[in-house]
Amino acid sequence: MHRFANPTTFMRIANAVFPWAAGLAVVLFLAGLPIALVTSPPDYQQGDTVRLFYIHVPSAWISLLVYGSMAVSSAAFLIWRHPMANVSARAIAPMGATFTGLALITGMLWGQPMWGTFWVWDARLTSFLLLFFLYLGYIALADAFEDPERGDKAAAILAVVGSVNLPIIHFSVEWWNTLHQPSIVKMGGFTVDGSILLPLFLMLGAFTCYTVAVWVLRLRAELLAVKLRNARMSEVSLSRMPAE
Amino acid sequence: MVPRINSGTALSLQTFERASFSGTGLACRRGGRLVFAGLTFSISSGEAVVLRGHNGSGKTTLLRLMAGLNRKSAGELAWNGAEIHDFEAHSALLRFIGHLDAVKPALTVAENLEFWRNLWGYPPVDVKQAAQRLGLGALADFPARLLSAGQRHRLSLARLLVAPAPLWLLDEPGNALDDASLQALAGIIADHRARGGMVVIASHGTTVVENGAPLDVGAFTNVSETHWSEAV
Amino acid sequence: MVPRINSGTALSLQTFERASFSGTGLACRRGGRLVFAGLTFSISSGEAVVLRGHNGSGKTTLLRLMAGLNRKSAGELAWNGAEIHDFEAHSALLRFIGHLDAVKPALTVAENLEFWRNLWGYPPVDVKQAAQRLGLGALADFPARLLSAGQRHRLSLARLLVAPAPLWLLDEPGNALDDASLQALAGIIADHRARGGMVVIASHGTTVVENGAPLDVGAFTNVSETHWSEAV
Amino acid sequence: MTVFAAVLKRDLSLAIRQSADTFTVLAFFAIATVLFPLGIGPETNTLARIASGVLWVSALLAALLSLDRIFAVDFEDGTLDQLVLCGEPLVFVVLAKTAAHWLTTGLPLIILSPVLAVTLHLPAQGYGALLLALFLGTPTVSLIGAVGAALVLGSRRGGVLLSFLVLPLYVPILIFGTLSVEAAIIGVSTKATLALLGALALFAVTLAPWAAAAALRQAAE
Amino acid sequence: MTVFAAVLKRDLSLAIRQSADTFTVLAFFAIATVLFPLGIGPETNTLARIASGVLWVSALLAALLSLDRIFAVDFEDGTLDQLVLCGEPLVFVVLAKTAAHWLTTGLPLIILSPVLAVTLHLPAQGYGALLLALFLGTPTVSLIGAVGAALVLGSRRGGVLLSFLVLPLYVPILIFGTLSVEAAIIGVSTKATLALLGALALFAVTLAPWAAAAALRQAAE
Ligand code: HEM
Ligand SMILES: Nc1ncnc2c1ncn2[C@@H]1O[C@H](COP(=O)(O)OP(=O)(O)OP(=O)(O)O)[C@@H](O)[C@H]1O
Ligand SMILES: Nc1ncnc2c1ncn2[C@@H]1O[C@H](COP(=O)(O)OP(=O)(O)OP(=O)(O)O)[C@@H](O)[C@H]1O
Ligand SMILES: [Mg+2]
Ligand SMILES: [Mg+2]
Repeated sequence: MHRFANPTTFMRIANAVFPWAAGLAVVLFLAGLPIALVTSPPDYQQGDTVRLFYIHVPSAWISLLVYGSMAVSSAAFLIWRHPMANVSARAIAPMGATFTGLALITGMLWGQPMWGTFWVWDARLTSFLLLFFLYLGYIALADAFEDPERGDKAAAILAVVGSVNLPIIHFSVEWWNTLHQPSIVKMGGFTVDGSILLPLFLMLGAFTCYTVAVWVLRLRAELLAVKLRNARMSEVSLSRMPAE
Repeated sequence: MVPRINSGTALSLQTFERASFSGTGLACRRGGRLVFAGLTFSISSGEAVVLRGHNGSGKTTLLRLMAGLNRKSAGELAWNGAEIHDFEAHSALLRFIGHLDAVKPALTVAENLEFWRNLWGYPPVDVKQAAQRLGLGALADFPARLLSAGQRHRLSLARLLVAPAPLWLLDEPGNALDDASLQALAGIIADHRARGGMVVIASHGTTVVENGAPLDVGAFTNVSETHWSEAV
Repeated sequence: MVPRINSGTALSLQTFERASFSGTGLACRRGGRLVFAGLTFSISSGEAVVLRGHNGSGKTTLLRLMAGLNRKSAGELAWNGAEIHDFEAHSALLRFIGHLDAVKPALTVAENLEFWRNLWGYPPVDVKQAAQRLGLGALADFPARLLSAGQRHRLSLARLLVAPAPLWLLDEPGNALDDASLQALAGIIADHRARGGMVVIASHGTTVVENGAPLDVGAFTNVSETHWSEAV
Repeated sequence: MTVFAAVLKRDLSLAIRQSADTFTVLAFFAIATVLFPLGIGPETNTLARIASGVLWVSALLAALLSLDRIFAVDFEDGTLDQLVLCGEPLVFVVLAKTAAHWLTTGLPLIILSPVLAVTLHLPAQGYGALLLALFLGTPTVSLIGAVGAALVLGSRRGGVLLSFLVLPLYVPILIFGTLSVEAAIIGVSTKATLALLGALALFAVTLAPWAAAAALRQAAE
Repeated sequence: MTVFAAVLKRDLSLAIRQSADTFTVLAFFAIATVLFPLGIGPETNTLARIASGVLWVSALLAALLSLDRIFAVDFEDGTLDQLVLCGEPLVFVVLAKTAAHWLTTGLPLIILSPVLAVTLHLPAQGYGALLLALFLGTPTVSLIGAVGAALVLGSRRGGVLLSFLVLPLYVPILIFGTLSVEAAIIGVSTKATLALLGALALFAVTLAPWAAAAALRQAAE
C-alpha cells in the first residue's frame, strides 16, 4: 500500500498503464463505433434510437464505477493520509460527473421516443440524478476553499458520507415509487440479443480504457498544479521587508 | 473637490495644496452613551495629531467621526475653516485605515491594490511600486489569503500609496508589524507630511510619527462611571 | 491528564506540578510550502519563550502547532520528555490565545468568562475576580458587543485566569492594549510563572515577559522542493 | 460531559438572547408554505393533494437555512479553536450543538406545522402522522446538517454550498416523511415508513457526530 | 462612473475566481426543483399542473440564498467602509453590485430553467413565456434583494431575517411570473402580465438603489 502511495512509484505505474489504455481505447472505439452506429441492426421496436443504448449504458456504468473508486480512495486518504489517494479521487471526479451527465442526456433523448417524455420520476432515474448532484457537490466543495488542502479533506469526507447514503437513496426512492404507483416503464425490459451484445461490450471496453487514460492525464495535470503551487509558494518566503 | 495634485504619477513627487482640518467641541454618543465630548483639534498641511487614551476612550470612534462614518452628536468639523456638510465630497480628501483590513483573500496583492486605485479613479499608478514600498514586492502576484497577520495589515496600509489624498486617518497602524515594517511605515508617513499631507493617528506605545501633537481622548470620562450605569 | 492543582479556588494560590515542554526538529508545511523547519525549543516550569521573527516567519503557525491545532510535518513535541501523541489530552494542559478573540458579543463579559470556565470543567472560580484583574470589573455585566478593540482583547486574555493550565500559548497578547493593560498583563504572566507555569509568547516590540528565552522563527530559509516535485 | 453541558447551555442562552433567530426560521417556513398556493393557484383539491409534500419541502428548506449557523459563528470568532482545545472528545461538542439546533429550530417547526397544514387543507387523518413523522425526521435533519455545516466551514459562500451538499442527503427523510402522511390519509398503516424514519435517525445519531467532529477538527487546522 | 466600473469589474472577477459560487446557486435551483416531485409524487399530470409555480418558487428561493453575499462579505472585512468613503454617490456602488449579482445568478438561472422545466413536464407552449418572464423578473429580484441585504447588514442571523423581509416583496413577481406562464399554456395573451413584470422592474430600478444606498450608509456607521 505504501509503495503505491508514493507519488513517484504511483506515477511510474500510471505512466506505464497510459499507452496501453489509450491505445486500447482507440482500437476499441474504432472497432465498436462503426458497429454500434452503423452496422448493428436497428431494433424492431425502437428503430435507430437504439443506438443511443451503446453510449447510454457504458456511460451509466462508468459513472457508477467512478463514484465507487472515488469513495474508496477518499476513505484511503482519510484513514492513511496518502495524498496520492486524494489526488486520484480529485482527478477522476470530473470524469464521473461528465459521464453521469452524458448518461442523463442520452437517457433523456432516448426517453422522448420511448416514453413520449424526456423525464419520468422513476426510481432509477431519480437516484441517478441524485448521484449527479453528489458529484457536483464533491467538485464544488473541493475547490470552495481558500486553502486547497482543506478542500481536499472536506471533499473526501463528503465522498465517503455520500457513498453511505447512495444505497439509502436508491432503496428509498424505489419504495416511494412503488407505494405511490407502479413505474410507468421498466427499463431494460427488452431481451438483449447477440447482435447488441457485441457492440455493447466493445463500447464498454472503449469507455473504460478511455476513462483510465484520461484519468492518468488528469493525474499528471493535478500533480503539475500542486508542483506549480509549491513553486509559487516558495517565493512567498521572499516577503521580508527589504533592508533599507 | 478632488485634491489637486501638482505633478505626475510617480508617487513621491506629488504634493498637496495647503489645507487645514479642524474640529471644535466634538462629542459622540454611541448606543446612548456619551463616549467623549468637548474635543477640539486642528491640523494643517505637514502636521500630525496623535490620539491617546486608554482602551475604550474613543479613539476609533473619533477617527470614524472625522471620516464621516460615525455621526457626531455635537461640535463642528471644518476643512480650510469651512464647516463640512457634504461628507461625500469630504471623503474624497481622506484615506481611512481601520481595524478591519478590507483585503479580499481571493485576489492577489496587486489586484487588491488595483481595485482600490480604480475605486478612487486615479491614473494608472504602478501598484507594484506601492507593494514594494511595504515589502510586499515579492508577493505582488500571490493571493492575499496566504498572507500572515502582519503581511495583510501591510497590504491594507499600501492602500495609502495607490491613491493619494491629503488627510490620512490611521487606527493603530503599527499593529502586528515587525520592526522593519514599522520603520517603513514611519518613512511613508514622514514623506506624506513632507508633501503637505496631514495625519491623524491612534496608537498605543509604538510611535511611527515624529513631532505629532498629542490629543488626549480619554481625558473626558471613563467607562465605569458613565451614563451606562444609570441607564441600565 | 488534568493538571493537579494544589490548592482551592482562589486563583493566586494555585501552583502547578513541575513539568517541561519541548520540541525537536519541528517543521511545518502550509499550503504545500515549508514555513519553517528544524526548530528546537525547551521550556520548563517557571520559564518563558519569546518567539521572534519578521511578519510571515511562522510564529502563529508554530504556536498553533504547539497547541495541536496545526499538524507538524516533521519533528517531535514532548511533555515531560515523553512524546505527545494524544493531543486531546495535551490540550487540557494549555490555554491558547490567538488572533481571534472567541468573544460572544451577545453575552455579557461575565457570561463569556463563565462559559469558558464551564467548558474546562473547573470549580466555580469567581469570574468577576478575573475580569477585575484585567480592568473589566466595572464592565462585567455589559454585553461584550459594546467593548472597544482593546477591551475585547482583554476579555479574551481573562480566559487565562478562569481555568488554570500550566502552559500558556500567547499570540501577540499585547496588541491593542494600552499601557495600564500591558502592565496588568505583565503582572499576570509573572504570577503564572511564579506558580510554576510556562509561557510561550509571540510578540513584536512590546515586551510583557522578563527573561524570556528568545526563539528565532524567521532564521530558517525556505525549501521549496517537496516529495511532490519528484513525481510527474 | 461538562463540555456537553457547557456548550448546550451557552447555545441555548444565546438562542434566547437572540430569539429573533428561531422566529425567522419559523417565518421562513410560513412564508415558503404560503408562496406555493400563490404560485400554484388556490384550488382546494390540488392543494390538499400536495399539502404534505409542500409542508415537508418547506420545513426542510427552512431548517436548511439555519444550518450554517451551527458552527459558522464559532468558527469565525475563534471559539472553534477553543472548543477543539477543550480537552475532551469533539463529538460531545457536536452533540451539544446539534441538540441546541434541534431544540431551537426542529421543535418549533413541529409545533407550527399543524397551523400551516390547515391553510393547505391537509386532510384531517394526516395530522397525527405529520407530527410523528416530523418528530422522527427533524433530528436527522439537524444531524446530517451538522456534518454539512462542518464540511463547508471556511469555504466561500458556505450557505449555498451547504444546501447543495445536504439536500440529496435529505431525500430519504422527505420521501418517508411524506409517505407516512399519505399513508395515514388513505388509511394505510404508517408503521413501516415511521419505523424507517426512526432507523434513519438512529443511523444518523451514531455516524453523523463522528463525521462532523472529523470535519470540525480539520476546519480548525 | 469610475466607481461603478471598478466595483463591477472586481465583483465579476471575484465571481470568476470563485466560480463555485454561481455554480452552487444553480445547483440549489436544480435541487429544490427536484425535491418537489419527490415530496409530491411522480404523476405527470400533477407535476405539469404545478410546474410553473414550482420553478418560480425554486428560482426565488435560490436567488434568495445568494442575496446575503451581495454586501455581507464587504461589510465584514471593512471594504464597505472604504466604499462609503469612495467620494462618489453610494448609489453607483449599489448599482454595480446589483448588476454583478444579476449577471452571476439571475442570468444563469434563466439559462438553466428550460432544462428543469422538462423534468417537471411543463407543457411546450409555456417555455417562451417562462424565459421572458424570468428575464423581466430576475433583475427586480436582485434589486429588491439588494435593499434587503443592505438592511440586515450586521444583524444576527442576517440570512434568515433577509428571507423574511424580502419574500413578501417577491410575491408580485411570483404571481405575475406564474400567471404569464399559465396564460401562455392555455393560449391567452401574456402581454398584460409581462408588461406588469416590466413595470415592476422599472419601478425597482428607480427606487431600490437609493433605498439600498441609504441602508448601506447607516450600516457602515
Ligand atoms: C434520463 C433518463 C435515464 C437515466 C438517468 C438512466 C440511467 C440508467 C442507469 C443509472 C443505468 C444503470 C446501469 C447499471 O446498473 O449498470 C441504466 C441502464 C440502462 N438503461 Fe437507462 N436511463 C435513462 C433512460 C433510459 C431509457 C429511455 C432507456 C430505454 C428504454 C434506458 C435503457 C437502459 C438499459 C437497457 C440499461 C442497461 C440494462 C440494465 O442495466 O438494466 N434508459 N440507465
Ligand atoms: N494556507 C496557507 N497556505 C500557504 N501559506 C500559508 C498559509 N497560511 C499561512 N501561510 C504562510 O505561512 C507563513 C507563516 O504565517 P504565520 O501566520 O505563522 O506568520 P507570523 O509569523 O505569525 O506572521 P505575523 O507576524 O505577520 O503574524 C506566512 O508566510 C504565510 O504566508
Ligand atoms: N454601539 C455601541 N454602543 C455603546 N457603546 C459603544 C458602542 N460601540 C462602542 N461603544 C463604546 O465606546 C467606547 C469607545 O470605543 P472605541 O472603539 O472608540 O475605543 P478606542 O479608544 O478605540 O479603544 P481601543 O484602544 O480599545 O481600540 C468604548 O467604551 C465602547 O464600549
Ligand atoms: Mg480602537
Ligand atoms: Mg501571526
